Amino acid sequence: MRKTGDVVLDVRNISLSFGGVRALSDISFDVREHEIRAIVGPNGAGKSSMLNCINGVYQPQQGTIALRGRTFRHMNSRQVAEMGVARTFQNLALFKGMSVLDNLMTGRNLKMRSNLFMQALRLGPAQREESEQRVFVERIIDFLEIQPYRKTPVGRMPYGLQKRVDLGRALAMEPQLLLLDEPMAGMNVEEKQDMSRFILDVNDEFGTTIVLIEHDMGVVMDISDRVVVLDYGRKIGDGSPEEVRNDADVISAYLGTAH
Amino acid sequence: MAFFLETLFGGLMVGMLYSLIALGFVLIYKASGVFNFAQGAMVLFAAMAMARFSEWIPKWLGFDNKVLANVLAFGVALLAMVCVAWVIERLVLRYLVNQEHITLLMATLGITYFLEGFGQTLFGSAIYKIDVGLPKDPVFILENTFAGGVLINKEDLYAAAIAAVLVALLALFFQKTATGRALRAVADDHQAAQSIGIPLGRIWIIVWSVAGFVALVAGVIWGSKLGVQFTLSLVALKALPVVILGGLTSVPGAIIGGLIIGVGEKLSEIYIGPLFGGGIEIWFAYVLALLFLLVRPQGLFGEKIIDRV
Amino acid sequence: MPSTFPSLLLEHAARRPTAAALREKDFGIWQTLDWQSLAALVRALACGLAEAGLARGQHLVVVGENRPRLYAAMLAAQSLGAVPVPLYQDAVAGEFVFPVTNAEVTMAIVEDQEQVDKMLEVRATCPFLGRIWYDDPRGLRHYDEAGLAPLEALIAAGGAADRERPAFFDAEVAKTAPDDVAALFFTSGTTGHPKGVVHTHATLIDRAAAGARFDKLTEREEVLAYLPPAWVGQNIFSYAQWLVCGYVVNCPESASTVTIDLKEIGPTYYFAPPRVFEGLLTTVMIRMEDAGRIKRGLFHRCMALARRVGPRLMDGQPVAWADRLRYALGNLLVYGPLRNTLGFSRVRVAYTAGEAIGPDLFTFYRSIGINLKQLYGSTETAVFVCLQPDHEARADTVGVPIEGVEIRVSDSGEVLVRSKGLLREYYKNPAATAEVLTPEGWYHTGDAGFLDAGGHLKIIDRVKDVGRLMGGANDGALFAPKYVENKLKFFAHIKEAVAFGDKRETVCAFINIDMEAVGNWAERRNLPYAGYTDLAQKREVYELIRECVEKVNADLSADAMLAGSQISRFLVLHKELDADDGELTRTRKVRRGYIAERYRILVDAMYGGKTRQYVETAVKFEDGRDGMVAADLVIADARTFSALGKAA
Amino acid sequence: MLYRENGQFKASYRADQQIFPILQDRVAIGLLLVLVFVVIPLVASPYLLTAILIPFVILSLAALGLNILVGYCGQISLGHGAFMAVGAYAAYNCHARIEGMPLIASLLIGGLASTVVGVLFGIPSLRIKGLYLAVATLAAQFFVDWACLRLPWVTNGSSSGSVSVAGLNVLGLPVESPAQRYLFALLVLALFALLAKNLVRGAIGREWMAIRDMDVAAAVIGIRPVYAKLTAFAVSSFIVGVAGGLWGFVHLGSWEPAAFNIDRSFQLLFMIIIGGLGSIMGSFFGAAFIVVLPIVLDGLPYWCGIPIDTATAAHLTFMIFGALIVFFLIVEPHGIARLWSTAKEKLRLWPFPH
Repeated sequence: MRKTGDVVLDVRNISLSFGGVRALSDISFDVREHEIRAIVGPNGAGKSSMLNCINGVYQPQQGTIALRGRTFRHMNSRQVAEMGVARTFQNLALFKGMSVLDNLMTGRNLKMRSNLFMQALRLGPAQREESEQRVFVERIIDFLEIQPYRKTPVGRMPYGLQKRVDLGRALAMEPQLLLLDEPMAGMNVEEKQDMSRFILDVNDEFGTTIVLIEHDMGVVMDISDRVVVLDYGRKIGDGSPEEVRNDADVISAYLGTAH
Repeated sequence: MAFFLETLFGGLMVGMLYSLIALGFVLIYKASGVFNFAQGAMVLFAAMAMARFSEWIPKWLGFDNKVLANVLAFGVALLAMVCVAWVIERLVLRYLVNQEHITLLMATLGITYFLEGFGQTLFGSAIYKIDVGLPKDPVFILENTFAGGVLINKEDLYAAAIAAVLVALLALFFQKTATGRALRAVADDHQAAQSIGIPLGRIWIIVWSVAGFVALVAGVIWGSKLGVQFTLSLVALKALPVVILGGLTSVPGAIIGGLIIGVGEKLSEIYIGPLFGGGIEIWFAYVLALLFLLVRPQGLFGEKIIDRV
Repeated sequence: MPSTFPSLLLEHAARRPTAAALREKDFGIWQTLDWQSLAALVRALACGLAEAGLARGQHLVVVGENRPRLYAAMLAAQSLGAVPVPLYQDAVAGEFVFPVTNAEVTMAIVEDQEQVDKMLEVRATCPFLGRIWYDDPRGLRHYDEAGLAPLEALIAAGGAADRERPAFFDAEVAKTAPDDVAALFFTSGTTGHPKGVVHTHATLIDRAAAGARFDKLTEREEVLAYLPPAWVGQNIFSYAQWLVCGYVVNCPESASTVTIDLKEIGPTYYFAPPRVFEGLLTTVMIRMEDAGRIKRGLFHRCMALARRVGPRLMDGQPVAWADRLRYALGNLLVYGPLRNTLGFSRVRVAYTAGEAIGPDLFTFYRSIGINLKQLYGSTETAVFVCLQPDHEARADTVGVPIEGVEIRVSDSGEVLVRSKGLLREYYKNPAATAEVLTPEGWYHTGDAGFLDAGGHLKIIDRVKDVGRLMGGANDGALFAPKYVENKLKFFAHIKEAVAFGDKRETVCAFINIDMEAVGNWAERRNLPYAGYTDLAQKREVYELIRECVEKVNADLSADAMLAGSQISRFLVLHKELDADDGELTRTRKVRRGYIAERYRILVDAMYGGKTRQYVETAVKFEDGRDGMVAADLVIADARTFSALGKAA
Repeated sequence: MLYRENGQFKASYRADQQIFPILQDRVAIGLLLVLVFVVIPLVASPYLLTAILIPFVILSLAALGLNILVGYCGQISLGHGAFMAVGAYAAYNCHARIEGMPLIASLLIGGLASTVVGVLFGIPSLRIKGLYLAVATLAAQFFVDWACLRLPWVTNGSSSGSVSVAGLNVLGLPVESPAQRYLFALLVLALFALLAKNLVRGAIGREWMAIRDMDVAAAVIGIRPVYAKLTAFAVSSFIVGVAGGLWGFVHLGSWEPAAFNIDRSFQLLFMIIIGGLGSIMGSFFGAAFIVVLPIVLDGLPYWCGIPIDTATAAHLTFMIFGALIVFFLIVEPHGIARLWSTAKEKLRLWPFPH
């Protein structure tokens, strides 16, 4: 089993609402280094909203989030990204118009330094930078086994592979903390197996800490170290997969309704 | 002071007409999520139709009765606008359902050009007059309040009245009638509306027809005021800042916005304009709206936009 | 010319240090390794291996796809006078056990996790397999088995050792003599244990050079290495001849990108067994099916013209100028683009070998202007025995004996070969060696054949397979199963065939349908089916196959010698014959004897005159699981024809 | 069909990332350059140059600029005519007020002025999207129209904003004859096209497209919308500004604000819609289309022998443009450029359909 380190992400009493509608109320949980932390719960339980709070897309009304010691409530996505947090999206948020390569390269933009003019004139440094980043991106392409699609516009790829590209784009940021929003939604068994393998490999090869939202309880039980269970914006369970599986509220709220 | 009031009233009058056109935008935007850039062109087209038919019909039918001519012309023009609405739905909207706003906006740009070209091919491109017999003589009000009183153009009064009535009617139509409610449903979510069996196509035709009707009225009033000419479609562009100010989806917004813009630009023209060498009417409305946007992106009465991920 | 592979390497490194030696598509571009850096790599590896204790004459197993560093490993072993033993990367662990034990292999250099796992499995039974190095560390971070290390470690250690004893490497290379053993190839014999074929530097280089001279190969050739390096064919083309000629060998990015890589590289010298060409042709035809009517029309017109004119142009025969003109147009419209999309624009010489190739298939490629030729040879002969000269390619012969080769046909009709390229022996198997090598140095190919008028060798079948019918109408008639099977396999719809008849009255056959082709055929007739077994048993499919069988019978009847071999009954097998089930060799040759055993019940049913037979078969799935396939097979009769050849 | 790509493998990322990776394309482009730079100036008639080619070249440049904003960054603008005006008048001021100001310098300063205005009106794009932004840019259009008419110092005191320039030269070489003016404009276009291409295939280009395709995702991977959008506005309006300068100096020679009114803005927008949003090549196609079509429509009736008066022709042009816009938005939202690239793909795969 993976050995997990000390707390890297600590979510304290987060509450979020949209014009009166409560999405999250008083959620707290922590994530330890190198672990795979799952957030489960029925649709509309506020799972995605939770991620959106963590990486600064939404601003929670109350509560704080501590990321590697730095505590904040309002932080914009840029800052979060700079602190090594990457994220994938539930319903593919790829850059449709761009090739796989460019999608991944975009993930490297934070690492790129050359300015507008150097790029316009394609001066040495800019050119070199492109190539350097390309090398890194190619490693990811290799890692995710999507070599044949390198230059295909993502729009034209099968759904399962698009999910992989989404993961790849996140990996391109060399994240310490990776937020995965239903990475296996709408996949067939085989694709799910591949994806779980990739997630485990990422966690294992790069030692990336992973927060994972997933519907498929089976997968969650298999690959996650600890699980948070949300229901209607409330936290109703937290612990190892076994504990959660046997928790009464969880069973009634979620497993009962699971398909 | 009297002068100020006169300007104020003038502004309100113009504003009322702005709101009238703006209403067209709002209607269509609510129902089909289309930011109908062509509203201006529709006004122009309607006005031309009105103007020309009121000349032609008597010739064709060989009678000489202004009122009758106008009534018939109005009817025909209205019919024309309905056809336009129908064609637009058939040939454009149904193929662009659920496209991005930008795409739709550009599509309406295309429609604008087509309508302008088409209108001028049909009705010619000279300046035409519309005379629906609105009295033109000025009146003085509040004579006992100010020396000399406040001069107001009667025509404007009528126009404003008509506009006001129309606005009220539309507001009612939206809030009360079944179609109105259906329209609002459609606006909120196309698929959902379809799924509960609201016939999108028909709704859109209705809405665009209504918008056409509004355009016609606006066209008639403007036309009889300034004469029917190409610039009309530019004047109609003024409705854009109005809706922005009022909020794209709000009927009352359109009205208030119209008044604010109308008054604002008149006053500014008189009191600030000279500092810049005048003529600031052209842009004042837009810049006003723009500045306002920075403070409140969704406009006065618009709903807040949340990005879902 | 230098006489060992290491010395060849050093010579290239000295003469053209910065010329490209190997390319591998990796991380999206063709990473190029020039001769001097290759030499440096080999040097490091060699020193490392020596440090690890690899001694002269010992064996080093090399398993994996074509990867530059695996090639370097083979060279490294050879420079120490040790012997690389390439094994098939797609073999299951069990199949490694014999070679490893037989050659007392103590060290292995493998490609990746998959191979490492197999090796560790093997090690359970062969504890002396002490050291294993892997090229690709993916997924191996947590392996802590003893003696397992990444190749980098070996290279690093080697580098250090080399700095200590700079003279060591060159001394070792110098010590290596042409007659030292250069490589050990295990031939997947159709029966029993595989045999280790021992080749020296001299034998391999001699043949490689002869072949190179025959086709005037230069150092400017480009070769794509995509077949198992353990197979002598690939090994000769992308290793022996590579070092002899000094051309560039390109390694594809992954199995799934071979077609793309082929297109990018555009090899000038190409080699593939018939099944590869067959697969290509099938995809061409299928893709053309989706084309618009006009385009398809154009395509078929052009192909018709090509069939008529192309081969004659290829053979340098006179062609009417009108036809030349038409062909030129076709070349602009179809052949050229087709060659481009297939990746053959630059092919100067292309060879096929291993099994007989269908005439249609063969002419297709020649007709679109690809210089496809056949050659004859085997692991034991270091491949090059007979080659077809340009302009003399035929579908039914395998070419003329090339320089340094003598050919004799024994009284039993067996082809005997003598050349400098023959194997030295079968490793630790004198008996087998004696069987095939006469004291006068003749090698028994085991093939029945003859030299035709034009001096071209024509192979009928394996001698041991050529049998005789017994009793019945054609008593004593010659029965050449392979010949028959090939004729069947030449139909796109038939993937494999197994014919029986030796010592029997009539000939019967098992048929394997080609899933892709027949599946496509079924879809176009919208004939629903639930997987292979179901499709195989469709009545329509049987009709389809029956036609093929009867066509075969028809032209068998034309040849007096073989008229007896006409097929009277056949059945379509419920499962694909599979190497994992031992039914095929790794080179996809049918193991007739084994199949006859395994499916005795079916054979008996056919000769017993039954019309149906229920059968259950154990199968091994790709993921290694075992399973059962059961079906109730139909047995069909086929029309046979009276032998025209026979004089009444 | 014409492509022979075997053996064109890439051994370095530089080679892999070049603009035209395929040899045959490089050859074609080479020939094209020879044609436009050498052959055309020698053979083209003054009419062809002044009436078609020069406008085409300059409008291509403008369309290119607009395409960066709309096509690549997804920010609509109805005010780019205004940015052309800013470019033209700013350049004019340099030219008129500062003695011996080199032409190129004036044009570049024009571009810079336009950049400033562009960024100014681009700022709202940080708060507002799509439709709202359209109005914001419209504000720019009307404001600038007005400024050019009413603010004397903008037009160097000339009445009603009509100004003129003469005796242009670059580094002593005259830019007078049609051929000279054509070559000068073409040179500028080629240069900017190259720079633009470099930008859109580089990091910044990816940021723009990311914002366009999925702004939230873009933000999450650390792209600052502010920076991306404003750079897009800046680059876009700079190029358009220069184009404006060229339009005034090289094409018109003497002009008034009307040359850059809202119809110009629409015209530019139409060019990129028809030509192809998010495609450098598309900008050229679009410009060519918009320049040539009216001329054809004017000419056609005569050639067919059914002469119609120019007014009607103009109206027809309007209708056809309108119809085409809608047509393209519905049938091929990526415009002619996409048709082109599909055709090219077909050629590469020939004889296979896919």
